[in-house]
Amino acid sequence: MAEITQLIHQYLRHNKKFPLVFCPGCGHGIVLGSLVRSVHALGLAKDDVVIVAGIGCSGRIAAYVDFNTVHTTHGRALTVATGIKMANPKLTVIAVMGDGDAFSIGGNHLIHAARRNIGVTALVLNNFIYGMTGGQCSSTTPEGAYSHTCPQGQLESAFDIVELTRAAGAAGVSRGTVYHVKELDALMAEAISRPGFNLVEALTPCFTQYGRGNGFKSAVEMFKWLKSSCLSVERYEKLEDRTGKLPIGTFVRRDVDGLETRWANMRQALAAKKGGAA
Amino acid sequence: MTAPRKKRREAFLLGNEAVVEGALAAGCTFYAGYPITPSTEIMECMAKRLPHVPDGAFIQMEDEIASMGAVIGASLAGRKAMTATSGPGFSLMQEQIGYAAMTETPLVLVNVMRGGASTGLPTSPGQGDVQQARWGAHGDHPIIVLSATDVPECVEMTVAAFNFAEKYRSPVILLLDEITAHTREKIELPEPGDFEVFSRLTPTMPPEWYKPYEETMRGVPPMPPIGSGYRFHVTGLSHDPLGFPTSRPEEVRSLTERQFRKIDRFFEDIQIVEHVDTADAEVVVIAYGCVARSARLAVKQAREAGVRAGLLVLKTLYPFPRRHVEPMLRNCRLAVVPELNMGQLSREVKRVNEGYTTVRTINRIDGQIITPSQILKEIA
Amino acid sequence: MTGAPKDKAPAKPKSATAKAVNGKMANGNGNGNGNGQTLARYEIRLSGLGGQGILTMGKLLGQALAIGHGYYVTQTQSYGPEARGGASRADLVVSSEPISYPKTEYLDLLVALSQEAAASYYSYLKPRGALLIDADLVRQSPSSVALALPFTRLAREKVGVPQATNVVALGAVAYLLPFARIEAMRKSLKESLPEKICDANIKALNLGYQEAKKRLGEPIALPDPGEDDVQAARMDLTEIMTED
Amino acid sequence: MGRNRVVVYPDWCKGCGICAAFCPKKVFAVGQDGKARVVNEEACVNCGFCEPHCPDFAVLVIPGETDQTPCPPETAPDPAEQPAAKEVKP
Repeated sequence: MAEITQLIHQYLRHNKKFPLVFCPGCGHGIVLGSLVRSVHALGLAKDDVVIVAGIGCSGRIAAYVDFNTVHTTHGRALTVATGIKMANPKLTVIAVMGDGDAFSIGGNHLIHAARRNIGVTALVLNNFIYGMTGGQCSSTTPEGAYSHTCPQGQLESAFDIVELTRAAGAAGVSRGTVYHVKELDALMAEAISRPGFNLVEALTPCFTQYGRGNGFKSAVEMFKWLKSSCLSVERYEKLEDRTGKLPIGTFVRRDVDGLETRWANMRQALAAKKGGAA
Repeated sequence: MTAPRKKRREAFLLGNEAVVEGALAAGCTFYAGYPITPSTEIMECMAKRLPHVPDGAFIQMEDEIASMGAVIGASLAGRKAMTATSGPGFSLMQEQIGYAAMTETPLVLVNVMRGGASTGLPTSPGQGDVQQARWGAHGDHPIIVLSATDVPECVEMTVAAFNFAEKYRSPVILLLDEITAHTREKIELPEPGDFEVFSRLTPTMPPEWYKPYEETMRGVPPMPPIGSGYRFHVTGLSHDPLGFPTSRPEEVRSLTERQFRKIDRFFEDIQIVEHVDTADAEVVVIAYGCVARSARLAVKQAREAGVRAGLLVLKTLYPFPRRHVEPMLRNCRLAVVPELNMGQLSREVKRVNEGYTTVRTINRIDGQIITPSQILKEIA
Repeated sequence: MTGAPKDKAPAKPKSATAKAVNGKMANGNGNGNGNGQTLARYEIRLSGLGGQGILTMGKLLGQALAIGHGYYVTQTQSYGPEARGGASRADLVVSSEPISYPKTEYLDLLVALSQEAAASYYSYLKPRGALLIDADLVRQSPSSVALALPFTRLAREKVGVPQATNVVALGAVAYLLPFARIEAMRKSLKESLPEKICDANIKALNLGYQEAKKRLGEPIALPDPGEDDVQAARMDLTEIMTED
Repeated sequence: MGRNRVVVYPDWCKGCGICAAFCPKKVFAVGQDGKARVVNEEACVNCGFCEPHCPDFAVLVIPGETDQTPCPPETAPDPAEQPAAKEVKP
């Protein structure tokens, strides 16, 4: 087993200060580990992988890992990722975002990235809250949950990320959790290798800003909650009473070319036409 | 000029179309944008041309914020990239302009100024974005702002914009106005070799020794394209020479100071102005963009009427070319600054004036160009 | 216009030849060699309704004069908010000298293809400026000496393409302008229009030219260079120009 | 059984307690210093839970020679576990 941790150590930047900036029990480090393992499993070279992160806790992941890393502005990770992918389609571009990044301020970019199917993997670390700014509700905060900006309980509904990105046209949509790590590894590897735009939502608890205010006694309690309430989509669909249960797994698999590929094909067709005419 | 030369290809183009000619001549291979009047022809023309340019890529994004994001991404991946916009779109881009300045990402942004605040006058000229171009993004940051007065200059100044962006690793804003952008004039189409074209320097040391934001002789660190073996961190946070976030006062200070110094140091190279009859002038008109054209005629007419008038056309607006403006203010009894706003560049002129002379402004904000006769009235 | 050299060549062209490429000097090559006519500042406004092809007409005319004849030309435009039906106009300034102020100030020739255009822009004509109108669409000519041809009817009936109205008018303008050549217009047309519609448009251009020759008498005389009231008038027009 | 070696790097450990809570053999405990420590190394069956679940990459299991029992699949909900909090749907 030692190879798991040692492998990750090989992918960390040795000139960065550790431990990670995240709070004790934050799942972000687990997602980072999962990301590294899936990239490693796919045999991708460090030089060919670009991590484009947004702002917030999730945005800090990029600095620790020895890929090409870009820490962008809040919500705009997908736009920069789109530019990189169009400029150099050979690169594996992974946009790492939080729920605020991806679904609130960057919601427009998300649906358009899905619609145009740019060949970028969106890894969304959903912790149901704005963590870095100190615990304000986000567009994934469940109805009824508490935060500093909904001290009486959230009145708004949360986004259904799967249905949102499915409707927008994404090539792949999946959800995993930081408790179900092996599955998360597999989901991520699948998403990175499928052409077009692929979204992986990773449920990762934020005890400091979300758990404490919503009845969890510790970070461990939140992991136990993930363990007990999440089950594979196949089993979820067979349930009669789905109250409090959450499906994980792959929800959408579409066979489409990434925009960068369609662009390249169009250029080729143009060149052929030109060559043929001459 | 007398030597016979090959007949060059000519075209009767809009200023906006000439920008595209300049961009392609400068080696631009990436465009991302969002349509907005009166800059849209730049985007449409790029959409037609880039599929035929080697490695060309074009993408219409969902908004101006996304356009700037894509341009930044493409530039990080090694492309010469640009976008164009106008008024409201320019406001949306400000956050990303600041990011590009902080991360020292070369790019060219053409802002075709239209009239009024907010939606204002979409099809009329204005020059109300001058101060925003300089200070629109929050926080202290250096930036280069250029302008052009006519269609041939749209080609030249776009090439200059790319060259400065690449040389100094900086976002460069080219401010046009609706009139310059929508005037058709003849240009001779640029051909390879017409212009000296600069490309950013890439590191020449082994990757392990590369420090992306290190102090160098030029103050401009080399910049490898993403994916070329130099793995480093890019962030909008204040960062140390390795590119990692830092809040240590001495590191933050030295980063910001270097960013300013790299532009200040090459001040002479960056400031582009044109002197028209200024040698013996006692009255000087200081103008830019389409208004400079009216000023040309006004100065000519003033000369014919016996007034020793001169014209200083500013093509670099920032860093403000004070070394050209200051001697004018010292030697002339009157300086006239006509512009299509309530007084934006004139603030800079007044700032460097320091009591030398009288500065008179002509301001027009009704969506119409300042006419030569309006200027003539002030100088004759 | 400018005697003094530019303080700094922006993009640093490599050689003197290259320097001229996009500089103002370059445009001087062959300036004023149209028909050997030297033009001071000749101002044309093409106007009508959106959808009549006014902007295309402006581009074709400007291109012919700039590239075919080698004049300095600036062409500017203004459009109504609607793509169809709104007022539309294209302005051209033609000169043997580099043009400073790119907009028209004081028209030598006004082409009006709508009643509204004729009424709105007539006051911008110079005292001896020429007015060319669509005989059918401009029912009330503001001037008794207006030159009139039924461009729209000619396009519809003789060319069979109502959309070619603008090119029929262009043919007439090519005849009326003493410094323009019809061949340059033809070339401009061929270079700019898709092949499919080129023949019909060449036909329209020739028709406009022939009709003008037949019915409109001599080409317009150029203003006397010695005329000095123009300058004075220009000064006085500042106020009404604010609307322009 | 067990000659597996289990290492915690105290510098990187933040004492979140995940390893201690979920280790099927109770190998770990969180000490007074707020860091995880190995208290029952001999019991380790190298099931593979702790390493990928440590958010700080601070746990290392160096396998010994003995037979290894894999962990049950993670998606199988433990019937003994009750939801810790009120129902929450993302």
